[in-house]
Amino acid sequence: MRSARLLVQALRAPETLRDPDWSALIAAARAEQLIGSLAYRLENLDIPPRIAAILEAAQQDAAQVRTQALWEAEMCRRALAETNIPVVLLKGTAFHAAGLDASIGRSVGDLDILVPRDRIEEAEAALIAAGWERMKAADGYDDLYYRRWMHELPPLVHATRDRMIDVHHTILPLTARPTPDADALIADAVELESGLSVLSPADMIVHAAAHLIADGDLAGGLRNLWDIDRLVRQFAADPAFWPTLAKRARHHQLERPVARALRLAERLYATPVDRAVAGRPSLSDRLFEARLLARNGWGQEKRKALRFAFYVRSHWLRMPPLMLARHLWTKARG
Amino acid sequence: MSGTEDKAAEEGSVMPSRRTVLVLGAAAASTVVTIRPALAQTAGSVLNCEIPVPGPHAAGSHIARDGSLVPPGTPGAAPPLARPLRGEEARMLLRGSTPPGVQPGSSQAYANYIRRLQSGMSGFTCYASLQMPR
Amino acid sequence: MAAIRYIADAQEAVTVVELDGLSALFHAPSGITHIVAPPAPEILAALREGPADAAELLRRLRRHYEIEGDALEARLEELAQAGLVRRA
Amino acid sequence: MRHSLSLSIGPVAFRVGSAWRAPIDALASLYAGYATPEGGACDFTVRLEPETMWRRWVRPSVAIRGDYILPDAAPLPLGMGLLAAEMGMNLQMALGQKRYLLLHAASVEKDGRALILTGESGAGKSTLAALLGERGWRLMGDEFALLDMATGALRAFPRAISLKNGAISVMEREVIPTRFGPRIENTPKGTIRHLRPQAEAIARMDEPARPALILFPRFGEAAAARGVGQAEVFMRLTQASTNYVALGRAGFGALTGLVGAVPSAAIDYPDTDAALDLVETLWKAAA
Repeated sequence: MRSARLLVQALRAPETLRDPDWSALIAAARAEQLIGSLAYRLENLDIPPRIAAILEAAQQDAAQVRTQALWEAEMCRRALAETNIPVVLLKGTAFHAAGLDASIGRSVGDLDILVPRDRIEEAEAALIAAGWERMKAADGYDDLYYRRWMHELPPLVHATRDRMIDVHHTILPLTARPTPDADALIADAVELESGLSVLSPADMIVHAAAHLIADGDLAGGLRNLWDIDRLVRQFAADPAFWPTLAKRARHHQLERPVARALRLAERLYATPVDRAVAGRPSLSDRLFEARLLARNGWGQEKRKALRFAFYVRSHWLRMPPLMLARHLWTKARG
Repeated sequence: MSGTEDKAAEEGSVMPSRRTVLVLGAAAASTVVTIRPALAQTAGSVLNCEIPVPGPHAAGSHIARDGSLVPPGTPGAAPPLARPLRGEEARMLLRGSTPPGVQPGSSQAYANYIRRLQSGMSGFTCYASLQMPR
Repeated sequence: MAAIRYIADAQEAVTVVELDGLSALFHAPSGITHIVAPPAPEILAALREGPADAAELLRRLRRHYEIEGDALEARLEELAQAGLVRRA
Repeated sequence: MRHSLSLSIGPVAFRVGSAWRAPIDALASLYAGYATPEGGACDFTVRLEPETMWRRWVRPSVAIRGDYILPDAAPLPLGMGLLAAEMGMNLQMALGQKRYLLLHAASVEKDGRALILTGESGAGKSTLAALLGERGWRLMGDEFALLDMATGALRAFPRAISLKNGAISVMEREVIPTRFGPRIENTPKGTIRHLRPQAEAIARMDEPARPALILFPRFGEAAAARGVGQAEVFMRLTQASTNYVALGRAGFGALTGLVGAVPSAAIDYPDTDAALDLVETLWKAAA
């Protein structure tokens, strides 16, 4: 069995594991950044002592990752407090801050926040005043590219904590064909006790789907899909969730990525989905599934051609053809 | 104000006695050292790592004396290095000496470039691994 | 304009271990360790009485100490940078 | 992967896979007699693989990969495959070890008590530990010391000792030839030769020891020892640890506990005999 398949099984139905190849499972979980989530899913199961010790350490590590992520959010809040700019936490930090099931064992790398587009430069200045620094040369092509075409500032890194922050003003590059309504994302965000906000439940799913299906090459996609599984299972307890999700997905022009993400979550993690929103299975779902599972028992990525196809697709989605040519040309000329 | 003072006087037991001298120091002094993650000496000694100067994100740029990236032809700027620095060469530069094959006049620019490397940039983990406590 | 007021975390948020003259300080909300020298621990203790600006804090410190130097605001900003105190 | 080997070193188990046979053969011979992990379950996976597909055959170069990857790690020529495997194991420890507080330090044991030697590379801690390991001490490890955060005990991690340049001839005068690995010339760190620990150190690798003395050796000065303040010891050890920050409160408790309980000193030494004398003197004083 491909180890990615084993990882998916272990997350979906841990009780069905029968003397698996533990080293392969651990390698896949680490490669997919799901070791923390796996550690909590396998709690209370009868597993070999060495693996139990690894998973226990992974749980403790996840707790520390959570502390760090929440602290970065808090330091960002402090830095922006006097500007009164509304700050919406995104992705992993948002799950942790809102205490969602998706945060259990969830790894977090950078801090991602969403602010109104017309205040993004003010936010950047306040962050720089509070100790964050620009990472890339401020006069290079990359910087120009970011500012003109991307949905975020060039990343900033904190001078003493070495942690990165990505300041977004929307959730897809401006060049991508769908145009999500960033104002609505911010207007409907849910404020937390700290004063920071997170996206509304439906928007959170829309963002996760956009990130997975419409904005990347699906590398590391098993974790994003696991987020979607956990979020959907928790949010679907509210009867208004599915109709709201359908409406929001349409509003943000992301119906198809949302439907695709839901179908993939269903295929891999047996997520209960509303057929009216997820749509009928399509043949191409299999390609996506194969791409997500392209990892062997040593943690190596397999199926090079398929991965390359998705890589090209990710650029195609982000840029109109002429711009893609210009981008690749500028990169190549260095 | 007096109310606050009374309250504080009651709590005074947790504080040292009066007349102890407390030096607030100069504005530029530092009384807090934060422990940062140290990939440490370890990676430096156990790994074989490289620092491209400049990194691929700025290929073709020249390096000013302060380590910043400038367009080719800028007066006083050092040209890109033909091959990445090895850990030991980077360490020599940071100590102020010039490794073989590097123009002595350019070594300060390269050293400053390395010092300005930040997390996420090519070569950073290598640089981090060269940070030695003394 | 009103002077900046600062707040310190509650005592439980910080674990302190004395290391001959200096203090190792584990700050639970951030998971970060700091090594601090005087007057940082004294400022943190005085600030735990309640939010204060530099002038008020100086009054509190004077009750217990003979104060030398005038860089209290610099010390407070340093502690704020480290996340050990925050602006009210 | 085509070729592979699993290996227990103290409390840590590795699975090393390789696209070529030679590195695995070299590893198997250097680590003959080490235990195979029970049930095959391993802490870490190391992969030695070609940088690009054709590099398996054309000027083969070994990329060091695994569970944890350092993007700047440069590949090594296939002739240095054994070194690549060793670096790969070190890399997993440096980036992924979360069960123990990891100190970049050598350690040796006597009467259940451990001496920890730490300092920047080039300070000679490997050589000192190797020599002590031949002179009545049990070698616990020359590269990493693992502190058990629950008990405060030190765990052994007796890998093959990585001898560099001048240290090689020092040990060749001391130890029978069969305990050495191949001589690897022109590595990024000069010449390297691995030395198998004594059989007893391998047999007793699961025995922990109580930390009793911390020394910071420095080579090249007149013989001298000076006390080091606790704050400085603490600071130096956080910088000698790859995972201190990631371990949060548990790491803080373990390290402040170690610094509070164990005496320490910085030692300068002009030659290894002087160093060994200093160590024995300070050890007696600490007892």
